[in-house]
Amino acid sequence: MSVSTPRPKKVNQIGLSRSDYQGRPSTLCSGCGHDAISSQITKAFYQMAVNPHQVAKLSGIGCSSKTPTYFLSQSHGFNGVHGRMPALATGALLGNRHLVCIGISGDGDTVSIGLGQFCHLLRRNVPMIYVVENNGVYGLTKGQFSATADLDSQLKTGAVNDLPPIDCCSLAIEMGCSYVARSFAGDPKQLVALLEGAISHSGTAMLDVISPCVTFNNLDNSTKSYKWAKEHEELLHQIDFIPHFEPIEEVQYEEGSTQEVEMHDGSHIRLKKLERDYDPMSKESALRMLSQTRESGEFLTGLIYVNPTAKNFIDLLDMSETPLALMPDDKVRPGPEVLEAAMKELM
Amino acid sequence: MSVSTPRPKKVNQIGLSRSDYQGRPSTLCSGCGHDAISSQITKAFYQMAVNPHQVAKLSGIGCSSKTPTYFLSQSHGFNGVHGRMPALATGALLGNRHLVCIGISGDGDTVSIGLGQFCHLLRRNVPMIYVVENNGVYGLTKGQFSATADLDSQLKTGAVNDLPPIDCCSLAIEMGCSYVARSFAGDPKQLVALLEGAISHSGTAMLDVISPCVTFNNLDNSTKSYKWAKEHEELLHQIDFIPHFEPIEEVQYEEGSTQEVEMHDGSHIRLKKLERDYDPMSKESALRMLSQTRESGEFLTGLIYVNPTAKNFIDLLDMSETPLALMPDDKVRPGPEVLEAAMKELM
Amino acid sequence: MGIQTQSQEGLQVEPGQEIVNDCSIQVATVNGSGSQSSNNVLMRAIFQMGVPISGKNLFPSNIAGLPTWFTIRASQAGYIGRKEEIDILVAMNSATAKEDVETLTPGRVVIYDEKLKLSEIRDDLIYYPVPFSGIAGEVIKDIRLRKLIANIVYVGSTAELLGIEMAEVEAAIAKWFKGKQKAIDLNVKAAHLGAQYVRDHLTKSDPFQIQRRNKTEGKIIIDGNAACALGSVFAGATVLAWYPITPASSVSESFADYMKRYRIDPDTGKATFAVVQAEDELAALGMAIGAGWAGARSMTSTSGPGISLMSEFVGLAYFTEIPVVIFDVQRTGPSTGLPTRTSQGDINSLYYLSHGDTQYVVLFPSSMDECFEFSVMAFDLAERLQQPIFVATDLDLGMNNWMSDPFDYPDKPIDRGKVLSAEDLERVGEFARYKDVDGDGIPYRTLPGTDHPLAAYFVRGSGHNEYARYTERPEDYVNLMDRLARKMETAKTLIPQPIAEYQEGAEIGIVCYGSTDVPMVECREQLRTEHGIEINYMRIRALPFTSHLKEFFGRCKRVYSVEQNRDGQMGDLIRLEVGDDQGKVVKVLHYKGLPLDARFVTDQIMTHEKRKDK
Amino acid sequence: MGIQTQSQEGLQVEPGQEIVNDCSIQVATVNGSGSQSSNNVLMRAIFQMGVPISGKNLFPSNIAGLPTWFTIRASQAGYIGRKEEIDILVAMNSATAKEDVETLTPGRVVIYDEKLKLSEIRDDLIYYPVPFSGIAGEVIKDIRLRKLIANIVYVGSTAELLGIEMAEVEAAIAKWFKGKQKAIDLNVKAAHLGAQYVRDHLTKSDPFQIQRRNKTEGKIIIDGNAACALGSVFAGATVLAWYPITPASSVSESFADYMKRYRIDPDTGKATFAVVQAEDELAALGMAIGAGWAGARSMTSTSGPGISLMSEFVGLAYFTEIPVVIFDVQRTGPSTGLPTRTSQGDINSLYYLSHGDTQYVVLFPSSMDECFEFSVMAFDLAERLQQPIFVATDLDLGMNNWMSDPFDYPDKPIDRGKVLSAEDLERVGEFARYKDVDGDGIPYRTLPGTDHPLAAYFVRGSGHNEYARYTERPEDYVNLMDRLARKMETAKTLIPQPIAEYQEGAEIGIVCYGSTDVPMVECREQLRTEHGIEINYMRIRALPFTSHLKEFFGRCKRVYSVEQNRDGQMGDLIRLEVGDDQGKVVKVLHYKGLPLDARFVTDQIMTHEKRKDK
Ligand SMILES: Cc1ncc(C[n+]2csc(CCOP(=O)(O)OP(=O)(O)O)c2C)c(N)n1
Ligand SMILES: Cc1ncc(C[n+]2csc(CCOP(=O)(O)OP(=O)(O)O)c2C)c(N)n1
Ligand code: SF4
Ligand code: SF4
Ligand SMILES: [Mg+2]
Ligand SMILES: [Mg+2]
Repeated sequence: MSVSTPRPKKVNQIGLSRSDYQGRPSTLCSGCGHDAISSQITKAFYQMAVNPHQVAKLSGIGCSSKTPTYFLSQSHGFNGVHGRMPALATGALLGNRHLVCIGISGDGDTVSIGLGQFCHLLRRNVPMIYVVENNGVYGLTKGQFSATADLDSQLKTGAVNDLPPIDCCSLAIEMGCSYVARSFAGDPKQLVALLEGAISHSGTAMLDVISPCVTFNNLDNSTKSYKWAKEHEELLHQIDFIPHFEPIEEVQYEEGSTQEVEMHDGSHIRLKKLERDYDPMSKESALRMLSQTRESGEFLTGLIYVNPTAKNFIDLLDMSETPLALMPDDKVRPGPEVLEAAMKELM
Repeated sequence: MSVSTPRPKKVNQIGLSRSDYQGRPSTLCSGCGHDAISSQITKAFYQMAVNPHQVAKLSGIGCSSKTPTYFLSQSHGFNGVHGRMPALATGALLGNRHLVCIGISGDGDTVSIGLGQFCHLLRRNVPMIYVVENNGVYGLTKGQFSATADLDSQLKTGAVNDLPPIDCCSLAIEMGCSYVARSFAGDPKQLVALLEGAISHSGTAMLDVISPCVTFNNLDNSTKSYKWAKEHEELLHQIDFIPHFEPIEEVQYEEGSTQEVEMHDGSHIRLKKLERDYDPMSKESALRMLSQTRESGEFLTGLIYVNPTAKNFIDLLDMSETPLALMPDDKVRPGPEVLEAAMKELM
Repeated sequence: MGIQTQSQEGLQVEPGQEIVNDCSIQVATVNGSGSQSSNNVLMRAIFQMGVPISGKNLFPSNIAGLPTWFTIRASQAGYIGRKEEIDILVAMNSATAKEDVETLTPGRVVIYDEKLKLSEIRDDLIYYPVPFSGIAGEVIKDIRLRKLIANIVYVGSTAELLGIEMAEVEAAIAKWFKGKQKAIDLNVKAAHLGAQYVRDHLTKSDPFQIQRRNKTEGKIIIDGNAACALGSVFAGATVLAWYPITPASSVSESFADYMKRYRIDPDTGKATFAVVQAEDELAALGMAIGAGWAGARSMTSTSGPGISLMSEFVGLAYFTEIPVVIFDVQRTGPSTGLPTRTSQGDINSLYYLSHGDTQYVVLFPSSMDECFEFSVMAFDLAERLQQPIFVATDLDLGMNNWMSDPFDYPDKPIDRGKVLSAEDLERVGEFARYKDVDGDGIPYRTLPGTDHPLAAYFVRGSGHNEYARYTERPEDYVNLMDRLARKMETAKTLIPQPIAEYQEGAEIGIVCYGSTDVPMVECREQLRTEHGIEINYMRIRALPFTSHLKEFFGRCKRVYSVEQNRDGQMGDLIRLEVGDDQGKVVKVLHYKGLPLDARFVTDQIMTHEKRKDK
Repeated sequence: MGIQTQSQEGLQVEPGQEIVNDCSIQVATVNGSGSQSSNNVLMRAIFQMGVPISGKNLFPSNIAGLPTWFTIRASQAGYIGRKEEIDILVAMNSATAKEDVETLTPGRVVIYDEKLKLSEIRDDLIYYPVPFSGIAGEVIKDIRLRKLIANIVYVGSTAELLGIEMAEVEAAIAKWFKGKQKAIDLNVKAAHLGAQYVRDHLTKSDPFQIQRRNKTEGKIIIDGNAACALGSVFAGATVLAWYPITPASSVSESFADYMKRYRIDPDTGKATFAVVQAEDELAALGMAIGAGWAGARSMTSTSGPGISLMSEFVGLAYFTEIPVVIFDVQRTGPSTGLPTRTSQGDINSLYYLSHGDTQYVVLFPSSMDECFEFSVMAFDLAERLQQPIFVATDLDLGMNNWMSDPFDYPDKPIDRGKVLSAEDLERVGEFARYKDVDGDGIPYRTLPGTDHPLAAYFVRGSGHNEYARYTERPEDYVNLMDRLARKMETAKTLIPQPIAEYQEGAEIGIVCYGSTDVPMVECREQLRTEHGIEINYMRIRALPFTSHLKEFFGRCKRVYSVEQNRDGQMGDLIRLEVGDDQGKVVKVLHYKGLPLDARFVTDQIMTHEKRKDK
């Protein structure tokens, strides 16, 4: 642990080194997209200088859901049951509103068995990061199609998918999610920026990250393979993230070439326009863009929709600042006079 | 039953009278929107001359889910468990592909506990009618908000809803539903046309029918009340349905004033344009229109989206014409030689 | 006068004999007709006369328009169980009036709306026709309101016939309509007219009387769901996640109401609680578990179908050792079953819930004060044992009206169990989440957010060793499972012990739990007075069993295990526990969906006793 | 020569003594390394030598890179249970090699990759170092393929050392790589080089031998999941709805494969089946129930967590009487538990699943032919009884390799149960869905779509009377529940009866079920030969119990109930059933997650026997 080991040169805002954010060794297949995501999560939390002790990392069941063991060893982890992480995470935040919560799930965990809870989590805008490590397949059960597999996409087993995919991003927007992004395990630079943005967001931040399953779903004609994703990835914009504790340097960009989104915690997301002229703060254009690219078969990544000011579930409940878990007894057990009064009413 | 009772004058294509489609007396509150829907269902099946013995009517749990008892007494009914009707209906159709299947559900049954199954049913395009009797509240459990209650909408209990509603129609389109309509229990003419269209549709036909709960959610400031719905209802178009067994009379409409949709079974849906110029065969415009009216607080009814040629789940499975339930034994139990061969391979 | 002896042959009374403070009054109406207020007023009026009462509502599983029966039992002997025989029928529902009248035994009383012409049905009853709606019409013109008012008219008439003081009726009305003066005046007026009519047009010819006593001084009337909610409030529960279901909804709804009143922090004006209506029961329990993990005192309430849906999550909490309290207000299963009927059918489900080797602590309150007390205790047990704790009541306890002594304020401080703070960690210098440090099977835990390098651990529903690391090693698994079993042994020292009452020379025993206990006082009285049989009585208050059960069996020749399900679920658990004494168990099973009545049990026992004698 | 007597002290053999056809070979590799083919080839080669074998794969709950152990037991005595002691270790995994070697008992054999230098660890073992990867390098250059080939090299070496004929190795390779000539040639070449190396560089100094016998003539090798799938195919199952879960997935996947081959209608080219991968277990069972209602023979397969999720729906099927078959391939719980470890922990869950009073027929196959036979039977029972039927196997039966006689073609025609067609309705002229016409508790049903005015009825999970109408009447409910109980009585006459083997003068009994039966032949042999104890043996094949169990207890002084869970779940059900004999039950519980081995049971029994003697 950082304090006991000689402090390495490079440390973050709160004096912790990158290694303080590392996890235990992965037991996933070498080359698995999920491992790439884990290291970006490590990096993002390090760079954002989040106190790991304050972090709650939760997951469902699946190869993806194993990954919370592989990052942030100093954080509190909960590997729950299949498809039900949203409920556990919601409850954890009810119990302690100050937890920085990140949930990891797979496409099967999220849109097959977990679809209902996923939608209701988004609808409540529970303040957490929700990462879908999307490989279009059930990895841990050895390669059956999940509900995100694209039509006609083919598995190593030869099976061809004949049902339309569920698009996590458009579904999330439909459900009122306030931070919706798509990325690719093979695009670390963008992914880490999107994760940092997610950390600084006050509501649910849903990241749909294409994360190839090298063992079961990495054929070139699979839309969830490295090759396909690399070849088809199109950046919606170039993303830079400026954390709240760093000064925003005063660079001059040509009129309209960039857009700055100020996040809840004072951080900024700077979007440099590429081909498209895209405004991630409009639901309608987000949905239109998603359906168009779905038709055209493009694989578009970036910050698809954000509403930095949406009220989150905890605010809605108007709870005390003190986490409920830490309420002193005298705050949670009313006095004898209260019971007496209640009894009187019933006499 | 029709054959035993003296045949009344008026009969339909298959010689059955309206009474042959009646159900048992309702036990719902008098004035409940659900009862209004039941009578339109009765009417639609009568007018479409569906053989009631071939009909399977299923539901979940709720006041709405009780209604299958109140129509089509000669049809086979299944009142299952809460939120799981889609699975039962899907299974029933796998067992007997020739069943004409109608599922009745409530907003709680569909988008609270049943959200996951609802979405997966739509995604599979299971050939059935799915009616959401949408009152924004849990009637049978005495008036708690459901996930379709509009923001700030108020219950009789005084409770005010503070979570965004789930829009069954845009969600259905997002999930790939091939027939999406919205109607109002207080608009029998439109409702019966939409139901007839649904009967003639070959995939999942989802009808989101606003159906006021007079006991718990009928305050004038509830968007699910009779008053509000009546005052705010806006017709997307005027709908006429021409069943396949009736000639399409050759009326001349002025250019572009009407649109005809030919359904799977040869029936036609004729849409007469009103204010809007709206094409129900475009997903994108459907989604746009829904989000716009959601913003503007309009209550838009009509056929929102239809794709009459979408492949349904039964076709996808490439099943025999003979219902699996009725397969003769010699078709389902391979002969001894087959077992022997299988054993040989394992030696 | 004195306790009447009931029997199917009808009422045996000498002419002129009075039956004082011992009758059951059944009001037959339709639901949604607003009879709730008048039923309650009548019940309270008797209660305020100092006569013990209980009120049971038999209602359909729909919202309005179907038959509903509200039964008030007045008993100065303090019998508050259901009684099969109805003494006084108030027939307000034309749809059921005929059948209601036919099921009465001879000599009983029928108060009814003139229009119904019930006296023609049979001539061995005492009839009091009253033009309820007519009288209501005098009070109010509005047709809809008239219906409501007609109800309060029968209260007046009935009160007059039974000798209930109008002052008490007025007081009861005032209490129900808290301060709504207009409503109060209307209802008082109607009640008086109802009484007036009786005085003017009818002469009393039945033996039933209500006379003032002092047996309800300082008592309260409450339903079990409210009592459980109140208990949870004083247990310091902070997170409730629930999904509506009859008959459990009012546990959560009352809790929410109480919280809004009592648990807004005066300093900040903010809530010291969170109540979430989840999308279903899986999510409800999941949220409660998440909150329990985070360190909040969390709960959910449900009934049978919800218990089934919670199976997977409960197993997770058992295996990962997360505190959570689950209220199961049992209704009649299987499946949707009879949602508005009572039962004790979930015993096996609760005790063995979820796949694999699992076992849970289940508490069985059988009175209002136990609903309160056990609810408080449940949260201490959950955090002490780091396990899901079930509080099992049923529709009868949960939704009916019960008289009770006021609840005692918790005498013990809140027990948060074995939680290590950052300071503790600093002091002890090591932490193994799943290590049995104290030998009681209960490990120590830290709460997420604890700011100490040693605090973090990883919860997983898969195999884990003492350090909460993933493992598939046989010895780790066995070690874990054995400790979990040990924990159940520790639980036995913490849960409420059964209550045993031994009678001099009694050879026959009765074992009960939950609401089944209610009619047992009366039942044992019947066995004593009618058959001269003394009974050793044991009331089980929790699972797992403790030594007392075996001891009880040691002192009985035969033990009748009485419960409200088909399969005698608790009876079998008892048989497993008592080993060689299992042959002593005789099951008495009541599974009609109606609350248990003493007579049923007495008859069952006597039939069996007689059979044995032959 | 002859059966070796195993013991922790290690191998007792006189110099030069041979141990023929009685050894267990453990291959330690990492998963995802393609060792599956070579392990299978080695096993098959021995099998083809006419020596009975069993192959057990101990694998981690991940996809690649973690330790995996494949154990082949060769036993001409026909013992196919697990054996604790490993005789021959093939150490291919550097990560575990040291520990693997350390756990061997003295005198055992280690075949390993030279590089690992294992001989340094201890000196009481027999070592055979072979440069596997080196040799593989001679066959193929590609590094990735070389890994795979290295595996087949150890097959050659091991075969050579044990005296397995290369011809059989070649045959096994050919069978595995069905027609893929290039692969076949590569592997054959590698195997030969592996053998060659042994001939050239090593001298055999261990006693283990494989010699040709004729004990496997005409036998098959299969896993239980495939056997259940095949049974379902020949049962005429038409609808499968499932959700993937280890270790049950391959029931459904094999079923789907078989269906594609055997159940495409030759006349139409269309499928006479439907297989749906549902979104979760709730939906999977829901679809199966819907199909069962429609009249199709439907099924689902799952494991513990899925069983918990299916609780609510199973109760619906029980209460509405809809046929459906549910395969539970048990794994180690609670919760996610050890997904790749075996267990019999779901007995309580299955028997009492869902809230309210419920009980089910559960079948317990304990061999491959019973997996097949019971699967066929399950569909007949489901439709005959109109109930969900559970077929309970476990990971050991389901996923491991078993030798078996070929399966017999079903001798009975398909029994669709009591279904009324339109013609029947026309004839009988009346229909009450839930009426006990025949007195066996089983009513008649019609199928949706039956074109007759009398055919339609309304299924509901709420209260229903004989005509399937909604009801809340106590007498209707009691009537229904009693009939459902009666149906279980009828079930007892239809389910497979237990198998009892009585020994002359035996006083001690053993009761088993499912995979626990496998090592019992060996266990009883050990008790006889090593301790002179004769055993009465009973193998339970289904729940509910039938009279045979009581009879068995009547003939035993003491009965050891052996099963693979912590709580002795079946043992308790047995105690409930045998009443006053319950004291005879002694539980022997094995819950390490590993398949049960005979020695464990023998030791447990003897410890208890000795304790008793004192
Ligand atoms: C209730 C339940 N059903 C099924 C399983 C088996 N199971 C484990 S992981 C998994 C799917 C995982 O797929 P995904 O979420 O996409 O994760 P991935 O392995 O692809 O990363 C399934 C079905 C389970 N653990 N629990
Ligand atoms: C598993 C389960 N949970 C809860 C319930 C209780 N319950 C019955 S109906 C219902 C909600 C019905 O609401 P909705 O679907 O909108 O139907 P409505 O009564 O409004 O027509 C609930 C929660 C149940 N029957 N089963
Ligand atoms: S199976 Fe696929 S998803 Fe799972 S670890 Fe391997 S590569 Fe990753
Ligand atoms: S409660 Fe509401 S939904 Fe239910 S029947 Fe009455 S009006 Fe209809
Ligand atoms: Mg996946
Ligand atoms: Mg509703």
